[in-house]
Amino acid sequence: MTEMPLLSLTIFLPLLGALVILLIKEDENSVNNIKKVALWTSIGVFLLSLLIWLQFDNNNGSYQFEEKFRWFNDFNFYFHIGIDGISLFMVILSTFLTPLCILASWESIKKRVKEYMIAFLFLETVMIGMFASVDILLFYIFFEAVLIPMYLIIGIWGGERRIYASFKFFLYTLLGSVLMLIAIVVIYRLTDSMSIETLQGNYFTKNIQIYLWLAFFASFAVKIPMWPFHTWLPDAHVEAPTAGSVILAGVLLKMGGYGFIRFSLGMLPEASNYFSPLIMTLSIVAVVYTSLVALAQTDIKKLIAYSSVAHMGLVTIGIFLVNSQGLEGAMIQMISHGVVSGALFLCVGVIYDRMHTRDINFYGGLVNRMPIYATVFMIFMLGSVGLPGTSGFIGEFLVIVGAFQYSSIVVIGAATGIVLSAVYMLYLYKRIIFGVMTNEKLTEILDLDNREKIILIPLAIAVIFIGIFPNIFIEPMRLPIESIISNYESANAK
Amino acid sequence: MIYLEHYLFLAAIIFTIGVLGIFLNKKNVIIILMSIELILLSVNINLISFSVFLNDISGQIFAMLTLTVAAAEAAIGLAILVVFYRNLGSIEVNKINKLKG
Amino acid sequence: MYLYSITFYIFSLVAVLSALMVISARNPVHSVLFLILSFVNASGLFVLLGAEFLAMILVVVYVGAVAVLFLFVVMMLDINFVKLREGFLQYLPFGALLGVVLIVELGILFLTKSFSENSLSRFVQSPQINEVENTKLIGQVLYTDYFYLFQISGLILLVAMVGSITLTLRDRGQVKRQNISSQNFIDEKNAIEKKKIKLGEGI
Amino acid sequence: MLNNLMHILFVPEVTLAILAVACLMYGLFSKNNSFNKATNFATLSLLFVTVLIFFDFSTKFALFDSFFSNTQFTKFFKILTTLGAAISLIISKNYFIDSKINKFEIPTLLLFSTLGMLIMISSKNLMIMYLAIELQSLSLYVVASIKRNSIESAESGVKYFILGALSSGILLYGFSLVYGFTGHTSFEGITNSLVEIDNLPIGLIFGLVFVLVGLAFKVSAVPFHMWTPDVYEGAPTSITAFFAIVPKLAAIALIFRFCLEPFGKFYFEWTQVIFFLSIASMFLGAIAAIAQKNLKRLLAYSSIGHVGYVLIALVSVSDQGLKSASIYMFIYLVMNIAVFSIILSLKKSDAYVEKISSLSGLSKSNPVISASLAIIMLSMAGIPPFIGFFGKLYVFIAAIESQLYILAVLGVLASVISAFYYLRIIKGMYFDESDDNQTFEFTISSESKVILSVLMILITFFILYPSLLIDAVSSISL
Amino acid sequence: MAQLIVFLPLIGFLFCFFFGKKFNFKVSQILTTSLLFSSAILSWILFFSYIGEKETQIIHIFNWFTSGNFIVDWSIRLDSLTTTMFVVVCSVSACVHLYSIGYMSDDPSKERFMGYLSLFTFFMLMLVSSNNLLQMFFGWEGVGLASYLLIGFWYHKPSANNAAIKAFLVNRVGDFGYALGIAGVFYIFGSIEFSVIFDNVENFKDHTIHFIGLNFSTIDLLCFLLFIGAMGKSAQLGLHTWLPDAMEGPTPVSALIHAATMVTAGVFLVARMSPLFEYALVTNLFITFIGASTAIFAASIALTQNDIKRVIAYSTCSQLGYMFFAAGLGAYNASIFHLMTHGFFKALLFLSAGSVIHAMHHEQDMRKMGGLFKKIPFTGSMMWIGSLAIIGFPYFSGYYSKESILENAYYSSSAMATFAYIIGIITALLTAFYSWRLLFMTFHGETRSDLKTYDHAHESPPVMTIPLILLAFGSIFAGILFSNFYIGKLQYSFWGDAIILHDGKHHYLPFIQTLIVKSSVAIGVMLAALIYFYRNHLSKNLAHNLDPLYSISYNKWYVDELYHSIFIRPYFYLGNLFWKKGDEKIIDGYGPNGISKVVSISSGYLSRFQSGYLYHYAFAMLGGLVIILTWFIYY
Repeated sequence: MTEMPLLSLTIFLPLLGALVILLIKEDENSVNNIKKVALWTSIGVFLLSLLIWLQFDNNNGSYQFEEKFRWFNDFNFYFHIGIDGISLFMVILSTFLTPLCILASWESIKKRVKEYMIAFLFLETVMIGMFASVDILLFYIFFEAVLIPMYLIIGIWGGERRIYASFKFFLYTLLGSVLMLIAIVVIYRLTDSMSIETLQGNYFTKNIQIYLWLAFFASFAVKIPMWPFHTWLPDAHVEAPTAGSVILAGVLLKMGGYGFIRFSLGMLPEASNYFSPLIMTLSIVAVVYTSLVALAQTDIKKLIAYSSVAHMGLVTIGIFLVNSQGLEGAMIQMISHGVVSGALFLCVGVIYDRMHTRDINFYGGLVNRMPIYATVFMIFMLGSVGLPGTSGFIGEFLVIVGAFQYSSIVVIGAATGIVLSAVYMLYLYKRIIFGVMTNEKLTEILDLDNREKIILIPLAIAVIFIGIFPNIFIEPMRLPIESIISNYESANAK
Repeated sequence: MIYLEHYLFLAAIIFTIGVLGIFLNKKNVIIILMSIELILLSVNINLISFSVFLNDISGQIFAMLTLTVAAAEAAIGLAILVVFYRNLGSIEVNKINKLKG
Repeated sequence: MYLYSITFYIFSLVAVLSALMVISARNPVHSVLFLILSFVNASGLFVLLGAEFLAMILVVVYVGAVAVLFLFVVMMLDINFVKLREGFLQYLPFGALLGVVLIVELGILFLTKSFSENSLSRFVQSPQINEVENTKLIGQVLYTDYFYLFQISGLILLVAMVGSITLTLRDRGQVKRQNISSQNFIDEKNAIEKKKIKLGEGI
Repeated sequence: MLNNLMHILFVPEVTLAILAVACLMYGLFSKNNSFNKATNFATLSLLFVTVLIFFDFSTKFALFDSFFSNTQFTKFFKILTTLGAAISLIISKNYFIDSKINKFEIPTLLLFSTLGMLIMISSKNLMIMYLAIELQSLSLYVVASIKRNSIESAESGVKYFILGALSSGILLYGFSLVYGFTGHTSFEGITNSLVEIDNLPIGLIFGLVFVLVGLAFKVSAVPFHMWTPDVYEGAPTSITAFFAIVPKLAAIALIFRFCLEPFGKFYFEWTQVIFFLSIASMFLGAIAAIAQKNLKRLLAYSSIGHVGYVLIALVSVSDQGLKSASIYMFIYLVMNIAVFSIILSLKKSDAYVEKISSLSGLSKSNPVISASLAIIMLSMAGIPPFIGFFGKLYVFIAAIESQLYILAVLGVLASVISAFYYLRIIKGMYFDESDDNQTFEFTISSESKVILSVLMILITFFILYPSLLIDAVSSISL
Repeated sequence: MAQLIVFLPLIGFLFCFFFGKKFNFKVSQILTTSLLFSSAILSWILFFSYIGEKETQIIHIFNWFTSGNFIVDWSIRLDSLTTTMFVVVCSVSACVHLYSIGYMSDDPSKERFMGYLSLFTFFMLMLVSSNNLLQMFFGWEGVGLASYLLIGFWYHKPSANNAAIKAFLVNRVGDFGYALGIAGVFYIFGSIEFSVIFDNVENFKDHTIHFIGLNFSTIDLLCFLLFIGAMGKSAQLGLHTWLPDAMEGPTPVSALIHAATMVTAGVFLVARMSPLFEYALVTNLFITFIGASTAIFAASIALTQNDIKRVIAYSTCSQLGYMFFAAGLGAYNASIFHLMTHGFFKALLFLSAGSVIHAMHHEQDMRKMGGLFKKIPFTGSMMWIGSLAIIGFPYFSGYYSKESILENAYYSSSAMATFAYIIGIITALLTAFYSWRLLFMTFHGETRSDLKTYDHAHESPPVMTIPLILLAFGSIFAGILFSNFYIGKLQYSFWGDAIILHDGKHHYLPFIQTLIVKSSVAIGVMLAALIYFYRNHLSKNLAHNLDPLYSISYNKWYVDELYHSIFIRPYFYLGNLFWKKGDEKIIDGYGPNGISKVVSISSGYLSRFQSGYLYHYAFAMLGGLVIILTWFIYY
């Protein structure tokens, strides 16, 4: 290959940036340099990922930009990376959100800036690497490595109960993912291969599939998170610093959905079929239950966290419908949720930076002082609500369309979620943005500054853009998704 | 008639007594050391009777080695005991509980 | 043959009883003495088995050295024996249960029929008299076949010695030792120091 | 003859024995600074022996054939042992001097102990096995209580000694049964006498159980682990480091060889025992550690947990298991040395750090050290991409290949629980604000520094070039 | 041209959104208004071009998204239905834009308001011009959004916020049905394009579908789901509660959204989908029933309301009921015609009311008005025109459309039709009553306002009166001009394929029925005159004497209270319950926290077990040994 290893470059560039930061000695003067290095690295990565997108061939359903070399001599474990239409946008989502996160932490992170930036860049490497892995074990390594920076980010720069939250986050997700490790080893023993590419299909007998599926489920259900494995999420979100929440909601939750598509559907179609009623039940419960819980929250971040659970419920419904609407809907929903909830957390961060509280009752009438803020918040709120024309709509609606073909109960459950999401989001918006400013402390609050505008406006554009031109995002994933579906159908037709 | 079993069972009894001596004793570490000697004695009975009944000398060699080691063990055990006694002024087993948890 | 049996039973009974006394005697000195008794009886059993060399060194090593060492330490530590009596029976039920189970299981192993039928049926019922006497036999193999074992056991004794000395040797720093070489190297220059003493001040 | 004599000098064990005695002499007759000199001497001896083992000059030398086996497996473990011993001497030298237990006997005894371990690893006769075990443990009993003016040290010595003696009594009883029921003390003899038997007679089962219990004590598998936390805590830290690093290797190698060589055919019997020991060790190691406040004690439980994982590899009774265990022990060695080299150099207000809580604020004053410690902890917890993950991975591969699904699943669950306390250490360093303003002091000799850096690179970047280790163990067999 | 009509308002909105603040507010006002007027003029041109027979035309813009065979395009479907809606929407919107310049003259954020209005118009046009269900849904929710924004325009008023949220949420409930309907349509027909659906309806006539455990006729079910959406948007009985509250928004908003355009979207949907609804026999009955019930229900409430805008709002609701029962009976043309005329006269009424409010310095309570005709005669006469139109005074626009609906009801054979017919007549009476009640209470009789306000009352500026004139023109003449096309002889050529037309010529009601209808209207007017003009005290007495009835009507049948207690309170209750009990107690308590508690307890237990005593350790070791031995003995 004479071409540039574009994908590897994208994966490891952040690490390089982290290394550079490592060499900078942290003192008052160099803090800015550290931030700048981090920012420009992540922007560079974003540009690289855009380059990948540009060169991406929509008419090729298999992996592209593949790089592969043998790694462990004694078993078939390769450093094998590549992306297809499913992972493409997950990668871009990661690269897109990271610079924004770094920018968002510009002012709010005051202690240990160096470690913070290193953690973030490391996190970026790991996220991209995970989505780009074609080897299962490689995937797993990245999948777990995510925990490390996130644990630190929550634990060091988090809020009051950060220790509880970080431990819960770490151990809960670890608990899920270690079972996946067993499943991976079992797969390896049975097939002597660890390549996602070759394992797509129906390689195992149904019995084995069921066990493997459960192991993968343990991992992804916690990660995504599905009800009743969701309780780590609100805690983690609330305690994490703004940027941490953004990445958590924007990218890390997607790892679960991504895993479901790749592993559960792709490799274990019969078991997926067998378990899909379970998934549907849990998802519907998640949608309804967490929507209700969200309303009762008094902490803005917690509310958004619960809304994430509900939205992810729709994603899991979509995935296990296994038809093109459902899957593509789920994918779009994931992308959209990544942008929207990330943006919402950033919005919360904006006022948190100013007032240092996330109590909903503290706020009110912000529109009087912060009209621009109110406007962008409105856009994200609408995206979250799933208003047509925003990104949220496409995903939700496709899931509903797909769900109708599956079962009436499911579709009603999913659609209920859409109604309920409007309830808590509008109620939230009303309580913090609208109304008369009653709290005296708020009277001096400032509207978005330029930095915050730079953060939020691209996100707002993305929300609208995805809503109006979703085809750009659906096109690349069409072929891989179709192959998953046909594979699933042929497996279950037997 | 006396068979091998008798010797073995005798050894088993002494072994059990030695073992009991270790944890029934609450007060005196020296008794514990002696119990260990009893255990080693039982092993020796075992080894020698097997050796004789198997008509194989290596068992007796083994027993000899065991004896040697037992002596060394006793020496070191007593030395440690002395160190302990110097620190605490007592050799009560009950008092050996600074380290726990 | 009866005599053999009777001797065996006497020796073993005494050995077991004295072993019991070792762990239950209140005075550690008695314990040591019972230990000696137990060992002596065991060595009698060894003689019965025809292992005379071992019987002998058991007496020599154990009774002569180890047990005396025990006695020595017991005396040296100067312990209030009265205090050491208490608490023996506290855990007796558990201990006894464990002991009984252990002995029953070993009994099952050695005394049930399956044992004699199964694994040891090929053994003769009484000790064989060897052509070569026991001590000679040991001597023949100990320094040939088992030479390295012998060496290692020597190392073990060395370690035991080093260890014991390290642990117990107290360098109190109060003992004044004669350093001959330094005495020899002394000459008048540094042996005597001249000092001027001011009047009425002393050194 | 002379040629033979030359050869015999290059038998590592013989060399080491000679060097150990030489070390004793050297220490005894050197005037001042004898500890320093003896330690350096011992370190160099160990390194020299490592080289000897590595180049294996004595393969053709048949003198020890009936007692020693010399295979890839023993070679690997011997190298680890001598290297581990050498490194642990290097990293603990400062500590010894600092806490005024600088007796030249310590390196000497540790040399003897290492000698015992080497013999243990390659012994293939019950007698020599016993002697070797005693040789190494007697030395260790002494060094555990070497800090004579400390109650803790003495207590740990007493406990270690009494329980160790009990265990070796049990072990010996088992040996006597094995000997009695097979008529042999050598592994070959035992194997040969069992060739025609299909079911292990109950007497041998008993013998096996007694021996396994004795060995389980040496590897500190639950429920024969009780000494470990106390001894680790009570012994001087440098000794603890040695305990945690070196004897485990030998004991693990021995339990593997004992189970797989003479009784390999009857794995059905002994795997039952090891199975439960493994589960119990993993879970107890994980759960009990959570309540600990002392770093050394915590590491003791952590090592108990690690032993549980290695035993999984034993239960799998396969070449893969052997390989996995070798990899695991190597990784265990690496991580433990790294951890102890930090603990042995870290002081807070003139006292060595032993409490977990006193680590708080370390990340601010010593970012590099705390980052290293954090990485080691994550690695111990088995979080990729650090080296510890691969140890666990290999063990699980072995388990799955032998279809030990239950063990594998329980293993990962235990690893999640254990992650908790490893995280707690990170939490202490990073999340907690320092409660007092006492400063940390990190004094480390330049050799230890080099070692620590090499190990940290190994731990962190092992993932980049795993072949080094993987190739080394790829052809391992008994 | 159609693109221009649709997208001009969007340009207006974008301008206001991005640059509104940068320029003087007048720039925004003038720009949006002129864009809207251009749209309106273009739409009239388009409308007239479709008056002759003309094929349905589809302008494809671009593919929105494609997922599997779920293909959604951005496109414009042009037929007479669309053009009708264009005309109504653009004209009313243009008038409202113009009117707003005056009405909002003292509001600080005019450009925002104008922007929202344009945005709304854009969405509405998207809705009516859509060629598939989903683009329609885009417009559908879009107008919901715009409505939300506009109702909550005065964000400092809590009531406005609540009303805005209520409007959005109630609409969402309807959209829930609509979304399901779309999904269902796709499931059945494999497409959501109108033409595909209409072409295939025949094939699914007797098709049944399994839904939530029951078997339904497919088309009935789909239509029912879609109709739920329509109910929400058009504020039909059950989902009507948002509409009166929506009057919290500025009056032009009420005129534009809650009278003339958005609320008619439901009717439009039914008409648009008429080929499908045609086969939904059961659902049609339901629609008729709901429509009729809404008509009389809303009218009954309108009788007693005192807020001038609320009266008109309920009247809107009631009129929508008319449209629906017409649609339910299959008289889509009548329904749409009424939609059109209603658009004009209701906008007129609202804007007039706005003018009154403007004159009275934002006083909306009719009890504090009276005698205003002398002060603002122009507005008063506009109001008169609107009222005459709404009660169906002959030759005013409402006359044609309402009459046509009643005719259809009369001539339909089903029992439901009869029911609807009777309701229709009663409602006509009530309509007349409350309309005149409004007129009398506001414009005639003695003034009840404080004198200062009364004295300051003045006629509105020309920017506000010109739209009134335009709308009055529409209210008067729309019937005369267009009835032939919509419901008369030319209906076939006019409608073409746009909606389903039922057989036959235009029947007129039998004379006796006409008499009944007209006399009921007359009675209504006379009663109002009696009670509110001639005998002022009578109203209070009546209210007192008919108390239960009066209270029910005055309190809007207690629907809001009912909803509050059966939906909102349990919602919050459940939310808290799930959070505190479900998440924190059960899931966390038995899940992660529980496990960690168990682990740490057992950890403590284990470390207590590690007692430090040697004999315990030895005991444990020997215990382990004995257990293993026992295991092997019994194994």
